[in-house]
Amino acid sequence: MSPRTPGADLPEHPDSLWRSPEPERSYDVVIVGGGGHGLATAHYLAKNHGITNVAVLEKGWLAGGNMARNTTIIRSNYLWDESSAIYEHALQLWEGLEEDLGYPILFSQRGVLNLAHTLQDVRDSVRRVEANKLNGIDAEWLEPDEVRKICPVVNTSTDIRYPVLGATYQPRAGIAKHDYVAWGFARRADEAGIDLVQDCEVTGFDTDGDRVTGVRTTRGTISAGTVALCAAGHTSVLTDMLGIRVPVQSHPLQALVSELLEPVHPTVVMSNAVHVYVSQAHKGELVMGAGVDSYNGYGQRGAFHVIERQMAAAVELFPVFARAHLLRTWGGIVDTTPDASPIVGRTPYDNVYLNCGWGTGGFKATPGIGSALAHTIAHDEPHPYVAPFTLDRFVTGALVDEHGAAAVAH
Amino acid sequence: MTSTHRAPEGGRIDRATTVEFTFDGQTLTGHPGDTLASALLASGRHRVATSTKLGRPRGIAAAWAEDPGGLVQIEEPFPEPMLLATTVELHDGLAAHGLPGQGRLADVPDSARYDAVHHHADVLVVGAGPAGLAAALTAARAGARVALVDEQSEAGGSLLSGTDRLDGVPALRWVAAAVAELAGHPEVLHLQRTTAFGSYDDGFVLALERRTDHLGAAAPKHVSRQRVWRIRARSIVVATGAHERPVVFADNDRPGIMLAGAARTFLHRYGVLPGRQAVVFTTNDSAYDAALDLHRAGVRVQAVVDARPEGSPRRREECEHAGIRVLSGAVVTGTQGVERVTHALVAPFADGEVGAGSAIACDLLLVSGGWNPAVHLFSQTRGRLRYDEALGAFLPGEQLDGLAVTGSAAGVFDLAGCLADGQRVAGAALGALAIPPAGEDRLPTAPEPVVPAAPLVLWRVPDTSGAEGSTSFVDLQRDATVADIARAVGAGLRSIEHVKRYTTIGTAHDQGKTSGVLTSGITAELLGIPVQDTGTTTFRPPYTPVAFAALAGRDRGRLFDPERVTALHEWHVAAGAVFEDVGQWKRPRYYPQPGEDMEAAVLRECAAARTGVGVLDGSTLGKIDVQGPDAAVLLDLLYTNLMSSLKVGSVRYGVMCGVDGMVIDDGTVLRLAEDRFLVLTTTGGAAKILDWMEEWAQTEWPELRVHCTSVTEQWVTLPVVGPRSRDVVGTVFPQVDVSTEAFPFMTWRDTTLDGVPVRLARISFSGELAFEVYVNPWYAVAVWQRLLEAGRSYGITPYGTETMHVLRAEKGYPIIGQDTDGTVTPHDLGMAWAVSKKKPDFIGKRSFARPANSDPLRKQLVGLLPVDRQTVLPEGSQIVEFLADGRLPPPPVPMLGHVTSSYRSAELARPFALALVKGGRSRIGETVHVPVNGTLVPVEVTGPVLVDPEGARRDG
Amino acid sequence: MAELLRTHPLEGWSTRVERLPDTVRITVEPYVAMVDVRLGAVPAEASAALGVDLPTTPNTWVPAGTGRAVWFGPDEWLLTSTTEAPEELEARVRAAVVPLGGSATDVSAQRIGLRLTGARVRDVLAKGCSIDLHPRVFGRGSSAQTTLGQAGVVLLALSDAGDDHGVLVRSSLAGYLADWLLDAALEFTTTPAS
Amino acid sequence: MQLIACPWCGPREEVEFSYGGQAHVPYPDDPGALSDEEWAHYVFFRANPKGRFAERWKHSAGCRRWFNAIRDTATYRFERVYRLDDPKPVIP
Repeated sequence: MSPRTPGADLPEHPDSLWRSPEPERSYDVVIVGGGGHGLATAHYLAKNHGITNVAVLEKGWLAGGNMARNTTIIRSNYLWDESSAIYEHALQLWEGLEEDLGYPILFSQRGVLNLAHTLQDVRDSVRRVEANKLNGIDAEWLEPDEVRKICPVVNTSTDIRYPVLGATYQPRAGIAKHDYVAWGFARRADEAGIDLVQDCEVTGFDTDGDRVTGVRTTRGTISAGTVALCAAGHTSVLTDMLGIRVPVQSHPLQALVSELLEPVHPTVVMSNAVHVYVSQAHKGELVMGAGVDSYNGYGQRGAFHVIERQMAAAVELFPVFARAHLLRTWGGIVDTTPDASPIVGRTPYDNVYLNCGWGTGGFKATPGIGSALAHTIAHDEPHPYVAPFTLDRFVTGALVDEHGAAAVAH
Repeated sequence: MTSTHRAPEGGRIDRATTVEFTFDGQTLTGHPGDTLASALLASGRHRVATSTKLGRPRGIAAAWAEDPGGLVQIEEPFPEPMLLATTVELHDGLAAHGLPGQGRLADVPDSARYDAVHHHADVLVVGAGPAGLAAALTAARAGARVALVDEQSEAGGSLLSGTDRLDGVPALRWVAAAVAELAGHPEVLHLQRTTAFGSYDDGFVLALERRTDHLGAAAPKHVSRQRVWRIRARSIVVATGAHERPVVFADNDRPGIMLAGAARTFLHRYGVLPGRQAVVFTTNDSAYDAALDLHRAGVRVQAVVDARPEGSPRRREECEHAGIRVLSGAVVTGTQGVERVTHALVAPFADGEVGAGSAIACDLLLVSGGWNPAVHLFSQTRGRLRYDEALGAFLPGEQLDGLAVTGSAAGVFDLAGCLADGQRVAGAALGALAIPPAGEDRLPTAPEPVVPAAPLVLWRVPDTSGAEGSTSFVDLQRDATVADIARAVGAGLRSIEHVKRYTTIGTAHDQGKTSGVLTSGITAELLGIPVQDTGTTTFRPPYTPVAFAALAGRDRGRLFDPERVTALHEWHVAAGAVFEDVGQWKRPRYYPQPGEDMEAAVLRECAAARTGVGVLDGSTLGKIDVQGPDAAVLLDLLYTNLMSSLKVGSVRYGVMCGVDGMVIDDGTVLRLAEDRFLVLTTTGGAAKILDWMEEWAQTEWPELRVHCTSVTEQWVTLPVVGPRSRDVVGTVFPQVDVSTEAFPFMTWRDTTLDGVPVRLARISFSGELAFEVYVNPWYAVAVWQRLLEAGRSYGITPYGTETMHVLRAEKGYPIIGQDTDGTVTPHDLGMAWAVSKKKPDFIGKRSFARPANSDPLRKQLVGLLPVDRQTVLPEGSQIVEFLADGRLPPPPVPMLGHVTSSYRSAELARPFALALVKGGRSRIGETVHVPVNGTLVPVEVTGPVLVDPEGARRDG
Repeated sequence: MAELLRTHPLEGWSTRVERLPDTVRITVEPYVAMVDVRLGAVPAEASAALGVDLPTTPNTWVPAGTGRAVWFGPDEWLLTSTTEAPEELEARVRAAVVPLGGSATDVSAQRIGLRLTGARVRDVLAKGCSIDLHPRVFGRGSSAQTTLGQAGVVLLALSDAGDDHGVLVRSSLAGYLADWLLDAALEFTTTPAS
Repeated sequence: MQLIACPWCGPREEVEFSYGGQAHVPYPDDPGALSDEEWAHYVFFRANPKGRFAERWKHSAGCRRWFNAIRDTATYRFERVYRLDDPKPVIP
């Protein structure tokens, strides 16, 4: 897998993508949410388990939520064993995904730098690198001069407010083109006979004891053998309909792009202390994001002061960005959990699976969670990769607390 | 090259002054008042750029921000990527070149200044065209606080591009008078060169003012180059005008093809003839003005091609009177020419069918497909748009509170209507704000409007070229065509968002200003559904691109994030301290003497504290004054241990947990009186813990009579540490009996120094005999110097945070946030003794009883001693089981925990570490391995307290 | 009794501040005693004991002896005095309010005062203060706890013309704020400092 | 950036405030009497509606007072702001 040159033009999409079928009245599996996770789950249900009597219900347009709004960073260098296992599983699938999907997803393993700016950042970074190495994940700690070699535009001078003290580096990490990924999964699922049903909002559920028997939608009631909820920021809207309590909060998260620029930024840089993350996408635009807005919000927009602060951080860390231009800003809805790890697995309903709480990790997990959730549905048994992420952990206290490693969010 | 295409007269340029600029390496001239685009056109140059994907020549196609063609890279005075030639004001020394698609960033930092200003207005008017000026005048005359912003270099809007008259004289005289009148109102802020680029909640509009760009090298360095105005308006009037829209046909992208209205702008505003031989292709009446004006200016107008079957009888008559041929029921089906259009291919058009055509020679092809109101700010404010079938455009579809759209942005296209509507909208805004209108609010009289012939909504001309739409460009910047939209629809896409992503239309520099509505129209046509159902993609801020640095403003360099310093900072700097960032604080990390590295300095500082006396600036510790009859009750609820039993005059260490039972902070508590405590927090925890205490006190237990006040900066805290600390403190504060008996450990005493109150506390974070000195920072320097003087004979040594850390780690005292990570309970830290069993409840208590808390494999704080007595384990290192063969098994390797703190100890004469280890306390005495740079370092697990475990030293 | 030397965080700034034009004058006002007062309600005896009617209108201040009483919250005020020592002020106020269920805390060194005068002061403040400082809205007697640049401040309107403002800032942030103000005022200086 | 009306200080910019999540979630009277599940719900589980939400805010950069608000999480519009000792308003 050779990294593509930034600036290369985008490959064409295929001439045929998916049908727009009328929903059937019954499916073996109904996936609620036609974003990356829902589409990937559909693909792997068909590919790995031969389950194709499946519908993916999308209230808007396919992959129009967070999948269309994220900053496309892919990495697996998480702190805890449970997290790094599922993200590394995903990363390995990413490495073969272009072939699997027959779609040019522009997966570019250009590496990710997580900068450290304080002594505690350094400790946290070394801790994570050492844990990654023992888990077989490519990771290294770089001194500032090595950071400069990989990304020369990073300001590594020592007289800035928060000098770069070093960075963790995962060479296999990178970016991909989000729409292409989603459409690749959608096309494969559609080819397998799975119905991708757009403009189909779930309005309620019919239940019978411990089972959900039907999914009520704006396009009629659909009965389902198994229901998988893959609604990301809108998860609570669905679980409220089912009367399931889930410790998820939905927050706005903004991102932005610049105009197309000649290649200046060969990798992905993330900084927690100065708070910005940046990559230069294939066409040449700088893609950036920052922290979540503090309040709950489903508005797919945030406050502009967050963008201004992010710009200050960008110019501080990358002085040459001063006259790059902000071209477009937008927002998504991230579903966050108390321990910054996802919730995947069983619910109080026997035939309903939950997949939510990915926070800022959803995109990079896409193939990993898709395959693990498909396995879970097919075998009616949580796949080992998702087993630690039960809803029950909040009761027992066995959290997978990625806040502690908070040097890396996103 | 001379200005071959400059009209002999007219335009708002300063013809008396000539400025020289460079484009694509060629030296050209123009005049102040020109844009780069107008100067290029005046030189006969249409072609500016080469398209990004297909490499096709592209030229200037509009006169302002909606131009999809003329992207340039600025090189001088400072490199700036991707601007539109139409919006770059000309100045001496400007150097630019056309862009093939990617801009180039400077490789040196930008030294220009940028800033932001908050502004408050009763009425903000965006756009100083006729409607906006009328609105601003009405509001200003009523005495309202008015802000008027306009993106052009001068006011007038569409009036700058035409020959309108008001009160029988040129309309620009009224503009000048209006501007002068506004300048006379003290409460009016009128900004030109200022683009309102984003509209947000509650009347918040962001506008970018380009303050010095037009001055070139003469721009003053101490004035910001660009300024972001953060305008909070009680009422907003959007008078942003409309963008002309092209009609799509084959080879519609050649240089020399331009929007009809733009040609008028170039003629009237800049005195430029954009061509010598023109064909005008239109679907509506407005383009006839361009044809007639150009004709009058000496351009040979070959034909007006009007797609409407009947055209416009009245306008036809005007043209025929002028000798201009009008072809009604005809369209332009294609063009010829490479570097520049040479022919327009014109054919009859009826019922959607194109007949046989002919070529008409031209070097300028003007196009008008109608007008799209600039509804960006309205839409950004989440106003709903409605599709107007007659105009073929999206218009504001609802009333918003506090934001009104007027003029052509609201679909009002005649001058009299714009003036009246601007006045009406401003009047309504004043009414809503309860500001009485002025008695006199006269507007000039515009000629009676003539009702235009109905426009034809035509998105594209059927492609008869054989290219099947592949040269019919919808988005010139993305090289996206009708064929691309057709492919997208053919691939199964139904949503306009999918079509946008498939084709990339609207994602380039212009964000779809001309292409967006075309795409909706063409997509709807291909899908056979109404345009209203297709809708538009979302209008996202910013309206036009904004430089990162402008948004960063002054929050750069020193001002990026505040530095907090203690009262002794200057002393530390003078003493050569190396600083550490702790949150926003600058703390001395160590004080190297000449020739010393950190290790040597820290070993020296540690030795001084353990064997003589050291002194630390501990002022950054958070301090909270907790007062009131129920102060002790609150502390009992928030600390894991009992604070109510603390005696006045005494000190107790305490731990706080979150409701989840995890440690969030620790520190000492001084009971100052029955109803008063001084709570000390960690440096990083100061703000967080005050918030925490206030949250509980206000929201949960408002009945408690207790108040918390930050006093972090009210007291400097100076720990004097070491066996000789008693001598030093006793010398400086002779009124205090510093003997162990009179002043026991964990007590405090008040005294004075030259009349200034001082508090002393027997608190030790090192295990040594130690006194903390608290004094008002006004006297910090004086007290610090007294301590140093008194300690000179004992070799008193100032030490920094690094030594503080070594000393505390040797005693096994954890640092919250370093030795904990939000997953650690007091029990994990070996502090069960600090968890009250008497109190019925405190924050976190219930969580201790959760199943995961009784897991024997929980990580616990222990000490580690590298067996080789040499290796300083890197902090963060992971710990694995002892591996007899000295080799790591293949991954995944189970991990036992990690090193949280690690230092070289002068006292122990060996390195040591603290670590969180699974079941750590049960492993004391075992050997485990730590991988360090590829080798496994054997380490012995010990208890966390490595120096003076019996605590013999604390009393000296 | 020997005087113990006093210093304040902006000792080193005087020469830079002196270069400012009359339109933006910055004066450091250090060593003012200040006490944070809490009192659930403001009974008449509190006013009598304190010698000032504590303002109950949010975001206002009133003169109080040689100092001021500034509204900080529905049950919180800042009392200042330019003549009393910090500990004297705290003791006096504590004696007055503790019997009424209140509390008082010496915060003299928590903040340092700056005074900004001149015709351009509002323009300087507007570069980092989001609240409306127009004299119609923020005339003499107005106060606000808000943010200036990235520093929390207390703003006091000292004139009706909007050309005289008091600014209280956390002592540790005084250097930042002084830097920020000088930078903000740069465009109003005729000969910009290097 | 929104204006939020502090019940005491009046409208101020959003950046002056900090967010406190769902309102009206009282600390349990006797945490020791709760099951692990009930306790977990108090500690970790908060409502997350799309639409009106009663939530807590603090005017951190101003008077430092907590207050409650009814805000629509879809539009972000504040419909009511009320003091902690006010009952939760009923909005038709």
